[in-house]
Amino acid sequence: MQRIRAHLISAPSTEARDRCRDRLRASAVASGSLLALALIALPLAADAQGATPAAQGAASAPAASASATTANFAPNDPPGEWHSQARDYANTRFSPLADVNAGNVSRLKVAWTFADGTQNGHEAAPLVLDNTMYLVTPFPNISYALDLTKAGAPIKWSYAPNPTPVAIGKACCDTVNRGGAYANGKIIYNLLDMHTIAVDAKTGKEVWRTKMGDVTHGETMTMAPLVVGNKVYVGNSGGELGVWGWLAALDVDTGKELWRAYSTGTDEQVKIGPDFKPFYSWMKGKDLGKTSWPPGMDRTGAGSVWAWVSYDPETNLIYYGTSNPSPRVPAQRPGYNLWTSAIFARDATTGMAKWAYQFTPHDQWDYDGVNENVLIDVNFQGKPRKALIHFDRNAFAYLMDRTTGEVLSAEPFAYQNWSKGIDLKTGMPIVVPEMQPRPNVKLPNVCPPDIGGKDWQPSAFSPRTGLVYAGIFNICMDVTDHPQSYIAGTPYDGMEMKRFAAPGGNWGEFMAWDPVAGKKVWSIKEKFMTMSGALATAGDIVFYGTADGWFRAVDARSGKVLWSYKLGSGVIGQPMTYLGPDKRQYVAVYSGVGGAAMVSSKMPGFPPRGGTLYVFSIDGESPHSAAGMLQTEGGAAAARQDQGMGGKP
Amino acid sequence: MAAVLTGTDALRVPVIARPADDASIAPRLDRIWETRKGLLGTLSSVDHKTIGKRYLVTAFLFLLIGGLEAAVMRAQLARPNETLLSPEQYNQLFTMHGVTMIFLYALPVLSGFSNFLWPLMLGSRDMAFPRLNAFSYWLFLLAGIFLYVSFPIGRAPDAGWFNYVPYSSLQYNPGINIDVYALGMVLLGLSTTVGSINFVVTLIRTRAPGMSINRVPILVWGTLTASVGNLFAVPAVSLAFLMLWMDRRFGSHFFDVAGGGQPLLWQHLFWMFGHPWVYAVVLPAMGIVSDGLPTFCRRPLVGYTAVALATVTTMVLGFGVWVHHMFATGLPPISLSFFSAASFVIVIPSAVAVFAWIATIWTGRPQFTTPFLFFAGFIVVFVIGGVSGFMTAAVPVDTQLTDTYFVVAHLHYVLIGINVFPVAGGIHYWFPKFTGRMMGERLGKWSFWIMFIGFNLGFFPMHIAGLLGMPRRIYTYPSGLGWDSVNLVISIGAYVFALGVLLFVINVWRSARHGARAGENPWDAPSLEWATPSPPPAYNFAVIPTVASRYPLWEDRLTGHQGHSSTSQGMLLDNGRETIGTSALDAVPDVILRMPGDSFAPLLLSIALAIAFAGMLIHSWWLFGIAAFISAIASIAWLWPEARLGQTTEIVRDRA
Amino acid sequence: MSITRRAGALALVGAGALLLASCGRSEGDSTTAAPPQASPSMEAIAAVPLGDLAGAAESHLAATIPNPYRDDPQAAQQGHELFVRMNCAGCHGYGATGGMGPNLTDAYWRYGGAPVQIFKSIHDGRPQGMPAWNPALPPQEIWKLVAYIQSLGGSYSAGQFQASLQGDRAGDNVAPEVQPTLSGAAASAPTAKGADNSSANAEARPDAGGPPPTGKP
Amino acid sequence: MRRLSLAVALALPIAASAATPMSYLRTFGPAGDPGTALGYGLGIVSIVVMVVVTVLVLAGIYRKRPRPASARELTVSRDEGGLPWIYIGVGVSTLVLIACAVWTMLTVAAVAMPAHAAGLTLQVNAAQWWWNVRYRNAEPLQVFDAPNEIHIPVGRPVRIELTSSDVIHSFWIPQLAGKMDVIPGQTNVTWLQADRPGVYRGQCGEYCGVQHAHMSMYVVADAPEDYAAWAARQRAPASSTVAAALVGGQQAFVRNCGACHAVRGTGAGGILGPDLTHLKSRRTIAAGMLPNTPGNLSAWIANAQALKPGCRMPTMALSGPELSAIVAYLDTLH
Repeated sequence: MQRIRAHLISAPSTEARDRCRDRLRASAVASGSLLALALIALPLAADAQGATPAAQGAASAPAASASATTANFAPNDPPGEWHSQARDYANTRFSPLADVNAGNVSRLKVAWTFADGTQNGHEAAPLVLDNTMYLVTPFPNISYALDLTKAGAPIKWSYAPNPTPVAIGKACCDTVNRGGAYANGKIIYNLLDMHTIAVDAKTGKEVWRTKMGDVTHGETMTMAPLVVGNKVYVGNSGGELGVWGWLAALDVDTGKELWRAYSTGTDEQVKIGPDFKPFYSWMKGKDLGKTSWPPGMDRTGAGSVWAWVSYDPETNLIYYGTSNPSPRVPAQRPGYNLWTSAIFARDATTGMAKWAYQFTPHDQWDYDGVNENVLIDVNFQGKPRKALIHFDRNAFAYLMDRTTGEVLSAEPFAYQNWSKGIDLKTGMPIVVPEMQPRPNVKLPNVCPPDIGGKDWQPSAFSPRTGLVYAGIFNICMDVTDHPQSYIAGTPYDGMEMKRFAAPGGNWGEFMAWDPVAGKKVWSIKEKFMTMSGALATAGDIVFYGTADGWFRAVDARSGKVLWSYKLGSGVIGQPMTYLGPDKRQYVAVYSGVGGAAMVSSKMPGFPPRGGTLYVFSIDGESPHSAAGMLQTEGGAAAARQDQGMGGKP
Repeated sequence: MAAVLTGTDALRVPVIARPADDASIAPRLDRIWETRKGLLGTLSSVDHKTIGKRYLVTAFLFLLIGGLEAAVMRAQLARPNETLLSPEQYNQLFTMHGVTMIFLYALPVLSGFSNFLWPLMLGSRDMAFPRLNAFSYWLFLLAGIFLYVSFPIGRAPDAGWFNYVPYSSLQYNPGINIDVYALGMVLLGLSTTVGSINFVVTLIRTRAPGMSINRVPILVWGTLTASVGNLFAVPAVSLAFLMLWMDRRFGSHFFDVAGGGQPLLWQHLFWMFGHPWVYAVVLPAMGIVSDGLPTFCRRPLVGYTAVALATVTTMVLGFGVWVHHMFATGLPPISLSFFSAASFVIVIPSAVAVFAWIATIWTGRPQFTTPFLFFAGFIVVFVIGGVSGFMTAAVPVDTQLTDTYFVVAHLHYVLIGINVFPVAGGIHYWFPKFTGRMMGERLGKWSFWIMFIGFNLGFFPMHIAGLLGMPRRIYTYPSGLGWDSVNLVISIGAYVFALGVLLFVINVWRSARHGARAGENPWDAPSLEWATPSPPPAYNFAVIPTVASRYPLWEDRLTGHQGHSSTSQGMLLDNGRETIGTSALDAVPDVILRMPGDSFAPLLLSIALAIAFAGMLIHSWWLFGIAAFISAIASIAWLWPEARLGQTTEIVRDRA
Repeated sequence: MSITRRAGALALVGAGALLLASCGRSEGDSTTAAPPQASPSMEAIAAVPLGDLAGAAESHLAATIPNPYRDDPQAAQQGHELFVRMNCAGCHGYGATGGMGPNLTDAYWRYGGAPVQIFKSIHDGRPQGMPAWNPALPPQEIWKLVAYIQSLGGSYSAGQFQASLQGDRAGDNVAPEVQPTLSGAAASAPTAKGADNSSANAEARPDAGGPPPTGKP
Repeated sequence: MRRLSLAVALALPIAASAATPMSYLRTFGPAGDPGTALGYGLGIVSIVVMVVVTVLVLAGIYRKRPRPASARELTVSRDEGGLPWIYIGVGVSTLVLIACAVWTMLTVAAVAMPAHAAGLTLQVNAAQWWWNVRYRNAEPLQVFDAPNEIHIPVGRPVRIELTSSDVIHSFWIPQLAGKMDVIPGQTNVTWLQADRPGVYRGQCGEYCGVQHAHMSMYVVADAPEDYAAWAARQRAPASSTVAAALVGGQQAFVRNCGACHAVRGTGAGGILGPDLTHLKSRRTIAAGMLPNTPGNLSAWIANAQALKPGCRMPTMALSGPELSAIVAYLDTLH
């Protein structure tokens, strides 16, 4: 058993060994249904609830010396603060705080919690600045400011924007929100009903509100905006409802829209100009966003932008991915369907595209290309490269040169059987013919499923280990395509799916990936999907959560689980860490299962919904962590009593 | 033929008697074999002659019902854009027309002939399994009623007799229409199978001593071949219908594309049964002609051996041609070519039969009786149907002809031509034996000519409609495609033909009451059944006849045979219901068969099975359970060993 | 011989009559043509209030409008086809067990589970994103969708208009004070609540309605 | 053999003219001609056999014979004679059959594949009771759908891939080629070619439900340049700017019909029914059942079930003015 598992997750190999592995996997899958059932039972029994799962994989010596892979951590916010979801433009999610380390991480306790009163998927991370924590909830998208200086972080102000309930019926995958961003004294975030708003950080009053689209046509907004300089970059979601995907830039102070770049359509609509130089020839040509579609279908071709935008200050380029083409039934839209399931590099100021690369041409399985692009500088095959690492939904980890769009390496990081690999010369995936679904005929055992080898949950990079840490899936599906009519405001996808665990029986996995070598260093198997963001800290600790509610801290180098804590509901939020007014390091994460994790909601042991923020510190200490008695003018006595009862720092 | 006498009764010497000398034989045999009078006797009778007549009457009843359905369809198709019927009504009608004619008339009517005539022709007192014979009729009657049970509430099967999936699957036909058809066909399949078993064993074991295999009439060869064919073909279609019913009601995916099933599997299974079945419904009829025509040509059939072997060859090849019904389904051309070649080859045995009949007429001296007219008219219609079939055997031509009215013309020429005409002639010919009276010759000739002219006027233009591109199974057609006048002619012809059939039925009805009394052998025919009184007594033969040639009653006028057939002297076998069992090839007597008496078990078992299938139809499992239990009881009662029937008496064959 | 011939004649006459009678009454052609029973007028449907929302007048109108296709298996099958082809499956799931939209197979109905209430939910749309299908689907097509949903077993029968709003289930225990005199008990309500149980099919108790899941067709 | 069969064809009373559009006594393309010639060959053999047998039977019955001594007397004294009839008859039949079988195999080979590769590929999807035709092209933007009326360039082979989305149908244009069944779950491939410009009618050949009778289609063979012009027009979306008077009609159309029918360029995107972007460019509506006139169109929309009972088009609950507005708008979709 050990040998097979080792083999499955062993390092990538030459073409021949690839084929051999595929054959082994194919035979494993072929006899796999019985085997898989046994395997599911096996881990279930063995993995007693909450026991820290053993870290599999080669706990070999720490990876290459820390110095090789680095990243630019602009805008270098103060180490104790957290101004945007990814903490920096490069999307590294690395915190320089090192107070929590392997030694004391096991003493982490709950300092305080905050329930925001909503029950849908909590995918956001809190923001912290000026000793204030800012939160954004899923629908109805209420924003809160909590005063960290006071005991129990009471609410400073809260703002309810009241988005229309129609949006509830148009949000494909739960009425979620991936968080806000702080800029120029304002908290900027998107409402589900296609509005972007800015709220004054001090007073909680609305500064501006911009309508970006018509929710009744099936468009919604769930992404976290990225603010660079005076521009706010936002995009729409609704790949399932046949929307026309775009990324727009708004002025940070007035909210006016400066420009909007569509993902499909003519070059003018997609803002492709003369200096657009895609690396691969099959993406060169005029109006490819229109000619790669049957007539008229590009206007309802999706390519929506609903996840992460990264920015490279040196080249002034922003990088983001586009969603799957619509409808999901490939037979209805012959052609490559550019620029869906692709990555764009655009000039941050003008929005003109510099280069683009399509991860899955003519996508047939709903593999969006929206996952985060972590900008790292690597030493690849002897030459220093300004690169980016992108774990795509099609289960391939792409290391790309972020200046030219060249694919340096593309290795599968999760179990997949839709492709024989990516041809690095042409950048095209080699599709397995039998894996192409035909209308009205069930195609069994397609891996990865529609939610991919990894979904939007962001990975983290640690310059100290040079590794990227990410929660991934181990799932397959039976799929049946039903050709769909386009009826505005109704789903335009047509994929009927039944998902089940891939060989190994575990639905999720948390792994460390060496971007240069293109292989998995260690991985932790989880019974449920690991759909939370990852957080890497200078203390060489990496935090992540699981869909059934475990919040774990692991050693960044060895992958050994050092600490686990069971939260109230499943974790699909993004952990973050900050420095409190008492200069103590706190780690915060939302618990509130929802979103795509609901795919396994029928499995026994799946947690109920929830909406609580947990903040941890060493020994649970927090400012005046005493009983928070009423402070009266002559309250010295009360304050003293505070001291008396408080635990020793 | 001396039998060795031993002490015990184990070896019993059958008494050789001459009925003429001992007047007490006839009444004694009568008392043994006569069925009780009244309703109880009717329901429990196992006399092959009663069952034969019931088959004939019930089959003719279904023929008339099918004819009515056809009449209504032709009224709808007489003019373009006719609105007499809604599409659903038309689809139910054309399906029930097909099902009724092919399943409830074509084979049952031939079973009627064979049940009545075989024991008489073979010189036996009854079929090998008398109770099984009764059971096959009752089950056929109940299956017929079962198939019509949903007709009055407008939910009759409506996917054609071929019932192609996926139109007949639950998604496109959610009502009980198709369940009625599927379960009804499995029930009917039971009846056909047991009937076929009965015929095969009767042929092998109960022929009169001396009647070797090359001396049996061609009707016996025809029915034997049809029965052996059914034993192999009917299971295929029963399996197909069972799989369809499970697909519809229990979520299996045999034919369901979404679940990985194959629609073409149904077509293969259906036509593997379909083609042997259409040969099964024509070979006995050709046998009727081969036995009836020589009588009216005053000479034995030309090439008896050739015709007998041709009959068998037709059925054997019949199992190898089924894909010619599927030339347009996109199967690879190479496999279509094999089946096309096989379909060409299968014409040869039929050519043998045709030229044998022509030679019999040419070298004989025809007597212009009504049966002769039917048999002669049959030959012409047979050849027209045969050659239109020959045209569809060519793949490129068939991709134009298939599913058009050309094929409708072909199938009516072969089914009416080769089944209805010989049956009409056969009824005229054996009417004296059935009822003891002759059928009216004048009305007979009128009914023949009206049927013949009406048939050709009605169905030949269908070839033209087919060539003009009119597809099958359309409830109406737009004007201006050149189909209007040809359809009007077809409708008129169909009504004339219906008039002819009506005249025939009237002739049967009147002759049964007022027809002239017929003697033993009104037509001076050669075969053994004409040596019994008209109508024959319950025991058929006072003594078991011995046969010495192919034409027992013409031995005085033909040379070239040793010894003399005799019906005046033979084994008496009056110790209860007995007949003689003989060896397979040379019919040497080797056992005295004790035959079971009248019994209610067959009727009870049929009713129980029908109720069980009704329970399955309406998914009431307690009803099914009870009925299944009763069936078990009935079967046990049926098969309960009776000392009286113990086969203890063996005749040791004389080794001299 | 004579018995069988007389039986044959009788059967022939009977069969002929049977055949002609059936031609007239054949209603097998109810496929997508007009529904077998008369379709209710749109005014009657419009008069059915959304339900006893806060402040809305208590519904006393006879809301027992049955589905005109209620026992036609063809309609339920075509309703299923419409459910997939009109993108309903995209929100409510391919087995109608819920997704973006609510689960339609259980007995929990936010806007009422009686056939006419389901019809109105489809016809007029609902606040949380359910589009109004009124112009795109004519009434008899919507009734087919309702027939399909009824075949899933979660909906209430036509007469259980009140029960579906109040979440009453078959065989649930009824507190003494709401015993059968319920129809008159709500003295405070000006209009007798019982009016609505004058429905054609005599359900045992007006409000603690019969089993919500209607029998499989 | 070809000249003989053609001569016979002309002799036959049913001349292949416009009066019988579905007759395959004359075909106009290499996919059908070899089969037609073979058909005539086998037809002639059949007629000859019929005549010969009828003559033999009649002659056999009415030929002169010596009067028999008595009615009982048989015509032979031994069970023999007449066998030569069988040997000769069956011998000749067998020779004829073998010849026909060989000719058939040659014809099967001739019509299996077109002489040279087909330039145009059509993906024909049969659904209960109409045909959708997708004109495939290497360039995705050149791909377009047009229902029921198939246009092909004259003189060039066209490859046809057949798929079904429900039951078994059969694609059959009698005057161009034999029929090919459309089986759900698999893709059957056939081909046809029109040597003469013109309109060829076709109809579904396999029983497929209540409206099997009204599931017809037309193949229009155009000169290559006319075909290219027609295809270009079909690719263009419907003009989104509509005359003021028709805006009401367009909106009513998108509202009422957009869920099932598509008109590219407007919000209507339904694929359950035929694509109506260029409805007026077609000769017929309702799968070839009615000529495409405004009168027929409004009758069809108002009560489709009356004209084609059981078809999937529901009877729309439209008021008079709404109906005429929609028909007026549809009239502009050339």
